[in-house]
Parts: sequence; structure tokens; C-alpha cells
Amino acid sequence: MSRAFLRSAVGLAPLPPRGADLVAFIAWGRRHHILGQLATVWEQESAGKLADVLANARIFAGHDRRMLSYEMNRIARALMGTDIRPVLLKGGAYVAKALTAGEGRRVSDIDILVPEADLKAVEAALLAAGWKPEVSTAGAYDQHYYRDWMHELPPLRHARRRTLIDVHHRLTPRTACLQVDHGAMLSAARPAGDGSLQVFGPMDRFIHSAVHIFADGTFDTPARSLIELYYLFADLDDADQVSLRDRAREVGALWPVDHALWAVATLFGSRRAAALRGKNRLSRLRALPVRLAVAGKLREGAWARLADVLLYPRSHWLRMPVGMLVKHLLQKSRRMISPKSAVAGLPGRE
Amino acid sequence: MSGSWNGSVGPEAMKRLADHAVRDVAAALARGHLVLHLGPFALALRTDNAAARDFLVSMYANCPVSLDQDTMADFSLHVRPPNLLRRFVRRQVMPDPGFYFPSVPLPPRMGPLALEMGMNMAVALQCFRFAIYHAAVVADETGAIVISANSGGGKSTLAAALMQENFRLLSDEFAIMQPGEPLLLPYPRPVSLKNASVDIVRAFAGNDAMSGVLHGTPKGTIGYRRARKSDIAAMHRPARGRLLLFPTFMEGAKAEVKPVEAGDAVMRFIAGSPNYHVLGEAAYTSLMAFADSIRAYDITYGNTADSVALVRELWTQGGAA
Amino acid sequence: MPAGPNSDTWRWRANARHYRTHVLGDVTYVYCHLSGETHMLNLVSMAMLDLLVQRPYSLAELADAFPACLDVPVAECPPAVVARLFGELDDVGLVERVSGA
Amino acid sequence: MNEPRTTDRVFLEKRRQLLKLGAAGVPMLLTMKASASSTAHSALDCQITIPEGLTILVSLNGAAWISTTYDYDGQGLTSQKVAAMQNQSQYVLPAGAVPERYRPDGDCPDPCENSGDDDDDDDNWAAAKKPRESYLASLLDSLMLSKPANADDRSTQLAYNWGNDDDDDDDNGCSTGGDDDDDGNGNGNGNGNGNGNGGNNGNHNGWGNDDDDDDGNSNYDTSECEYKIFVFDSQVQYAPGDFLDSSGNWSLSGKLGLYTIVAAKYGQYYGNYNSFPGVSCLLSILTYLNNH
Repeated sequence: MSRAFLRSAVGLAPLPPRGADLVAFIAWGRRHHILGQLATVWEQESAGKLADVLANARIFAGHDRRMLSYEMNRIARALMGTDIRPVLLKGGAYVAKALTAGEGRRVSDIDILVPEADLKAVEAALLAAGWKPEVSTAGAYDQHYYRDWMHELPPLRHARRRTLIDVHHRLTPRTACLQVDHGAMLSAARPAGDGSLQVFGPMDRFIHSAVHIFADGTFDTPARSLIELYYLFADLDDADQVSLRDRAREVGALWPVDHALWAVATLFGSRRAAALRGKNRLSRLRALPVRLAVAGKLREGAWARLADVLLYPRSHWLRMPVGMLVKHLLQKSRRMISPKSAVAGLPGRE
Repeated sequence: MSGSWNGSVGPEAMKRLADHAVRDVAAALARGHLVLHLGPFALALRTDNAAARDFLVSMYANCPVSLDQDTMADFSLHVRPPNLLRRFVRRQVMPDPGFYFPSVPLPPRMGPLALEMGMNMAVALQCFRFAIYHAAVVADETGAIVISANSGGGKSTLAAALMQENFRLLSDEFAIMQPGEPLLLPYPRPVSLKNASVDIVRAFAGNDAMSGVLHGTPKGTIGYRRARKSDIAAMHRPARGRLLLFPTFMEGAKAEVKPVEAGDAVMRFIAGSPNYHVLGEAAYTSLMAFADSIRAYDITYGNTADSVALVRELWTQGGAA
Repeated sequence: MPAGPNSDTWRWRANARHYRTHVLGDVTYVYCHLSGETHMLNLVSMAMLDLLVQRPYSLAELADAFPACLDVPVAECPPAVVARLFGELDDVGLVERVSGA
Repeated sequence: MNEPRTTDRVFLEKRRQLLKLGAAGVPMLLTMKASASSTAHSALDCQITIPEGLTILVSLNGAAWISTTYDYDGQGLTSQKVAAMQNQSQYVLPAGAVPERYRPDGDCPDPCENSGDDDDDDDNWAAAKKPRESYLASLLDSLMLSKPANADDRSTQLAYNWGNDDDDDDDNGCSTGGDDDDDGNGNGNGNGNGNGNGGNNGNHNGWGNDDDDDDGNSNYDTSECEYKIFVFDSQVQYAPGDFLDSSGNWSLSGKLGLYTIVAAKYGQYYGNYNSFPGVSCLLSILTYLNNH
């Protein structure tokens, strides 16, 4: 069922013809926060209540997009006079480059990547321009956790606009077993807009998305992530498609990219992606858990919960060596009983 | 495949809630297939709560509804127990608009409140096709009176009183503004009354106009004044704003009127909107046109009769701004 | 208040195509396309915005020109005040730096 | 579009007046905000009812015990009373749950050293920005002071200086009330009083009896300075949304502030479990804020 929905979502298949199925399809899109993407594909061909629902989603996504563009403008403004050119990651990049992957996409925050050497300067510039450490992670332990173990600064929230920014200096945590060569990707980045910001090239965008989805997280938004991969893949020209796996190998991200190609090939029926995978398939044993989890997440309900069980330990395992993981979980559980944050109930993430 | 995907049956041909057998209504409600078509919105409802169901059947009798699973809705609302355990251990009920929003759990007898709160939430937090402002709206043929919601200002009581004066009810809770144009759209749901207002409105509107009363809710004593058949019949007819009021009720106060500059009025009005910023330019355009077409006043009053007399006077003087 | 660093040599302008205005009495409501925000400007901030539409100014030039534009002596509108008012416009993205300056 | 106006004398004068305000730091540009404030939002204008006699005991490290049954005699804290209260508490929050401004200062032997209550900045009371809220908060607080006489005084004094002038007679050696009082005087005059006074007020209520001067027990029992107790003498109903400003930031002070914090913390740790009074109302507001 879900696979059919995914294909309808990107316009590879028509909308479900029966009323009840169409209602179920829209409900599915709503649950997965992809109504905006559905709107970009289907609003023009819709009428009546369906058109209303899609228009509503388009307007909401338009707001996110405006917010994102403006945040980019503000980041460039904050860094004016320095020669730091942050790379926009994920949604920010898709919007800056007007990619299909960015259309109708819901966003809650903006991610940028800067060389580690510039990290302090970037943080200082942002703080001077009105960003503040996010309350929910302002505690000493969280600060230490982010700074020492992770691949980003603790999130900053702008005091007036209340938007969040994640400043990364690498693409996977320092402690993760997968170490992507972010330096290579950073130096291949290209200017966006007026040149004060940058974006990755198309291949690196796909690679980063694959890393983010399969090697760094709990896969919380499966439909959204998979649709993103599909569009990013479609955005590659022939030469890029052919070179994709080589580039992935070069930057040390081959296995997530192979997972991603598997997803695009299997779920969206892309022959091109299937051909690229060719004989270089991952050993079934390594591939199986992730793929089961993807399938489970897509099915929702009990399957999704099962997938969570598979994925939650995995997401941590991907990020930290075992000893450190034990320490972190211990600290986390202790924090449940002994919170560091002194300010109660303030709006924060999670 | 052009224009064929509409996902709904023609709302004009739809039966009223009262025309359906209660048993069918209950069955559709239990499955979440009951779709209420009111003004610009179609709302899919689901509940097992008997109090909420009875309330719906009584207060929304004249609204068009569909009971089949083929009908697309703008929003869906599930009035349900907070979790499985609560269903048995200590029965409670709460609105669940489909996104994470753990609202105040209520005892089952307060199902109607959970339903009404949920319907407000569904619109306030999920509607982006129209700019929503926290205000009551009533209108006659010449235009609309928008009553902004000051806390304790008596917005709903005043709206109910003006219904008695032959204004039609557009909405008790939201001024729903068309993007790009200063048109206000009707969404005529029951008028929600708190504490002393319940009896005040009952006294002039009559018992038949009222719902039962819920005591001891998180908002105090709550009762509803139903939208009339004529209000429902006009639910697709928008109105143009002429008067914007910021009411303050003060026990025993002398009735008083003070003009509010349009610039100030706009600022206050936006502060009561949950979605102004989401609509961006379209909301700005319609709001500026609205500001040009209204006169705005702070009004202070000590009783309902005063407030009605005062509004009558403002309404007849000056014509359109 | 300003949204980032500033330098006396950088020149700034307001681009009227980036926003819409609507006058309501003494205040002007400004919708900014870029941010999607609506701002309420009073006669002073609106005067500065109007001035910056005409041609680019550096902060130093603005400190000279703005009191004259308001028809007040510099003592009533010293450079620090001009800088603060400019900062308010800068903070909400109503002004942009002219490239190459 | 304002060409014709610019030559008008009245217009020029208006601008001049505004410029004076601008020079004094008043913003000349306001950005419109759709409201995150719950008062504007019917779904969120829920009220919390704090049951009569509810007590909150706060320890040095910011842990809290909440009881609806413990009957505090108002005669100062002793280790027995602390133990009894903890025994009767239905809800417990771990160390760190309560912000420092509500904690005892712990400086038992030292009479009234300034507790360095410098947390003004994590409140949003600063300057004259939120007169309405501070007024509201103080008014609400004043409605539930332990001593009715004070309540009357204070409710007429609005947010200004209230609590400083009256009974805060620094009578007992380790009362933080003394400290807060100093604080309050320091910034209260400039009306940034929310915090100092809030804490102050809380002190009064809990320690209201400190006035009775029974320092005797605190000489041998450090409970007085290692714990602080807050008592709600009568049932109180309030809307926590009133403590939110239009950006969705909290301005919390006084006993109601403490209660709001404690309820929010409880909700954060335990959700709806065990029905802490008002927790679902707060959860609904917090969730709304987090999603917007």
C-alpha cells in the first residue's frame, strides 16, 4: 500500500481513483508531513475539497520556504565582512537552488556547514546578531555533549524570530564509525545566490542526504526522506549518476549511498538506480536490518514501532563507540532524575 | 486526468444532520466517517463519547453532513480518551486533531467541550487558506461587526445579544478573512458562553436556543447558544467588515466609547491571529483593505443592554467608514 | 540591534521592490517580501526608509543626511541615534548592503 | 505618498517628538507578531486550580516535594516537619527542578548575606516592557498571600515596590526574605521588580511566620535555611497563559510562577501520570509553544 502511495506522491503513478483510497492517501500524506510535496505534484489537477486541502498545504510550505530564504539572508548578513562562506545543507540548499526536492517541503530549522577552524568565529557572529543558545540544550552537559562528541554546535535560536540554526563542522559525529570526508565535500562546494553562501554539488547533495538518512538518525520521517532521495537522484545528470558511487567511495560514504540507491530503485522503481547498484550490492546480511526497518517504518503502526526498536540503538551505535554510548545513556538516564536545566517549561525542542 | 480528482461529493445536495437516523450518525461518528460541512471547511469527526455525540446531534442539526468514507475533509478531529489505560481506569476524554497536541483531558461528561475546543484548534492551528483572527463576527445586509476577543471582554455574550437584534452569526470564535480581499467568511458554530453569561443569554434567547450546561470545566461553567437555521442557511455568504470593536466588560461600569486609530487597531488585531504570518502577503493585503473599510472603537460597558445600545448607535451613525 | 557588523565604508540602500507600504494615519504598515513579516513604522523610521530608497548611504553619510531630511538640528539627531534607527531597519532586513561598496 | 504631509508644520512637529522618543531608546519600528500567547487562544486559555493547603517544599539543591495534605503550622521549619512533609508528599521532583531564585540560600549562620539573586535576566521582566503582565502577576499573587492584610495593601500597589515596604522585618537570621528585600529595593524602584519581588513574595508566604521571630529553632536545626516552604492558603485559580508574552516566553515570578514551573517540570518528567493539579493545562500550552 505504502509503496503505491510513495509513487503517487511523486507523480509516478496516478492518484488513487476510489474516493475512500484517495481519502486514505491524503491522510497518509498528512501523517508523514508531505502534503506540501503532494500539492506541488497534484494541486493543478485537483478540484473541490482535494484542491482546498492541497492549497492549504502549499501555503503552509510557502511559509517555511520564505522563512528558510530569509534565514539564509540573515546568516549572510551576520557573517558580512568575514570571508566565511557557510555551506547550506539539506532544505536550505534545495531552496537556494530551487530544486524539486525543496518544493513543498516542511522545514523547522536551518543547517549549515563551516570548516572547523571557523566555528568559533561563526558562533560569535551569530551570537552578536541575536541568536542565543537554545534553552533546552543550554545546560552544561548538553553543551559539552554537542561540542565534544557531535558534529555540530548546540542549536542556536534567534531571540526575535525564534528560528533554529544548527551549525555543523562535520557531517557525522566525531565519534561515529562512519567518517565522511567533509573536507573533500566542502572544497567542492559552489556559490549560491550572491555568493555569500554555498551549496554542495548535486552528487554531494545526494550523498549527504543518504548519509543523513541511513547513517545518522532514527529515520523519523521515512516518506519525506525517501521522496527527497528520489528527487535528488532525478536531479543528477547522466554523468553525475555514473560517477555517483565513485564519489561516494572517495568521501567514504559508499554504504549509505548503496542503501539510498536500493531505496530509489526498489520503492520508486528506478531502473537507473538499480543499474548503478549493479553487482556491487552490499552483503545481504549488512543490508537486511536497515531495509527491514525502512519497510517497517513505511507500514506504520506496529511495524513502525518494531522498526524503532531496531533503529534507536542503531542510531546511537552509529554515532558513538560502545563505551561512550554507555556513558551517554547513563548520563541521560541520570538526567531524567536530575535535570541540569534550571529554567522550567520554556519552549524548546523536543 | 484533468480535473477529475476532487475527493468530495457535491455539498449542495447534502443532507442535514437532522435528516439522518441517529443510529447512522453514531455509526459514522464511531468510525470517523462523519464529515461536517460548515462554511469553508469540511471537518471529519470521530468519537465514541455519548455526551459529545448528543451535543453534536442537537446543536448542529441543521448542518449538512455526509456519512460515507469517501468524503475528503480539511481537518479531522478525534474526541477520545487520552490513552488506552484511561479508557478503563479513570475515564477521560480529550480532543485529538491528528497532530501532537496533548490537550486538557476532561471527564467524559465534558465531551461537548472537548469537541468544541477541538474544532477550534483544528481550524486555528491548521487552516492557512484564510487568515484567522480571534474575534466574533455578526452581520446584516450592510456589513459586518467584528468583535475582537479581549480576555473577559464579553465577545461571545455581545455576539449572542446582537443575534437577538437580527444580526446573523458568522462566527463566535474566528474572523475568517479571505486572502487578498477583506471578506469575512461565515463559520456559524454554537456561541460559547462562560459562567454568568450562560444565564444572561438564556434569559433573552430562550431555553430552546441553548445547550445543556457544563459545570466545573477548566474554563468554569460553559453553555452554548446554537446557531440558527438562518445563520446556517447563509453560511456561504461572506460579509464586509464595517465596525471593529474591542470590548471591555466591567461590572457596573458606565457605557463608554473611544475611537481607536486604524494603525493601533490593526496591531491589536494581528496579535490575536494564530496564522497571520503564515499567509504572508495575502493576509497583509486583505488586512490593509479591512483597516481602510472599518471604524474601530474601544467600548466599555457594565451590562449587556448597554453594550447593545452602544453598538446600535455606532452602527447607525457614520455609515461605512 | 543591527543584524550584524557594520563599517563606515559600507553603503546601504532600501529597495522599494522588496516591500509594500500602506499608510494608516501616522503609521505605515510595511510588508517585506523577503522576510514575510509586517512591520509598523512611525514617521521617523519611515522617513529613514524613504531616504534610503533614493540612493545608497554609508552610515556616516546617513548621519549627515538624516537630520536634514527631518529638518532638525544635528543635536536632536546625533550620529548614535541615526545608527540605532538604522539598526532597527537592518535588523528586520529592510536595508541591504550595496555590493562592491 | 506622504509628499504633501512633509511640508506640514504639525507633521514636522510630530516627527520631532517621535525622534525624541527614538533618542531615548523607544523602538521606531514594530514587527507584527501573530500571537503565541495562550490568552488569545481559546484552546489554551485553560485554568489551573491549585487546591487549598497545597504546600511546596524546596531544598537547597532545587528538589521539590509537593503535598496537598500536609498541614504546615507556619511556625518555622524543623527537621521533623521537613520529614513529615516529605512523607506526606504526593509528588516529588528531583534536584535541579526548581530554579535558584526559589531555593533557600543555605547560608544558615551568616545573617542575611546577599544571596546574589541575579537571575533577573532569565525572566523577561526587564525594564518597563511588560507592565500588564507584571501587574497581573502581582495581582494574582496578592490574592493569595498568607496574610490577608498584606494582600490588600499589595493589590493596590500594583507591581511597584510591593512587598518591600511592609512586614519584611528581617527578623530572623537566615531568612532569604531579607536578601530579596535588598534586591527588591535595588531594582524594584526602577520597576524591574518582577523577580526580586516574586521570590520575595514567595518567601513571605512560606516564611510568613518568620515574623514571629522564633529564631530559636533555627539555631540548632538548619532546616530553616536548607528548605523553603511555600503554602497556598486558599484555593487559587489562574490561567498560566497569562504569564506568556507575545513571543511565547514565560515571565514567571512569585508563588504562581513557582507553581507553574513545578507543574511544567512534573509534566516534563511524568506526563499526565498521577494527575498533578493543572499539569494537562500546562502540557497543552507547552506543546503548542514547542510546535510553533
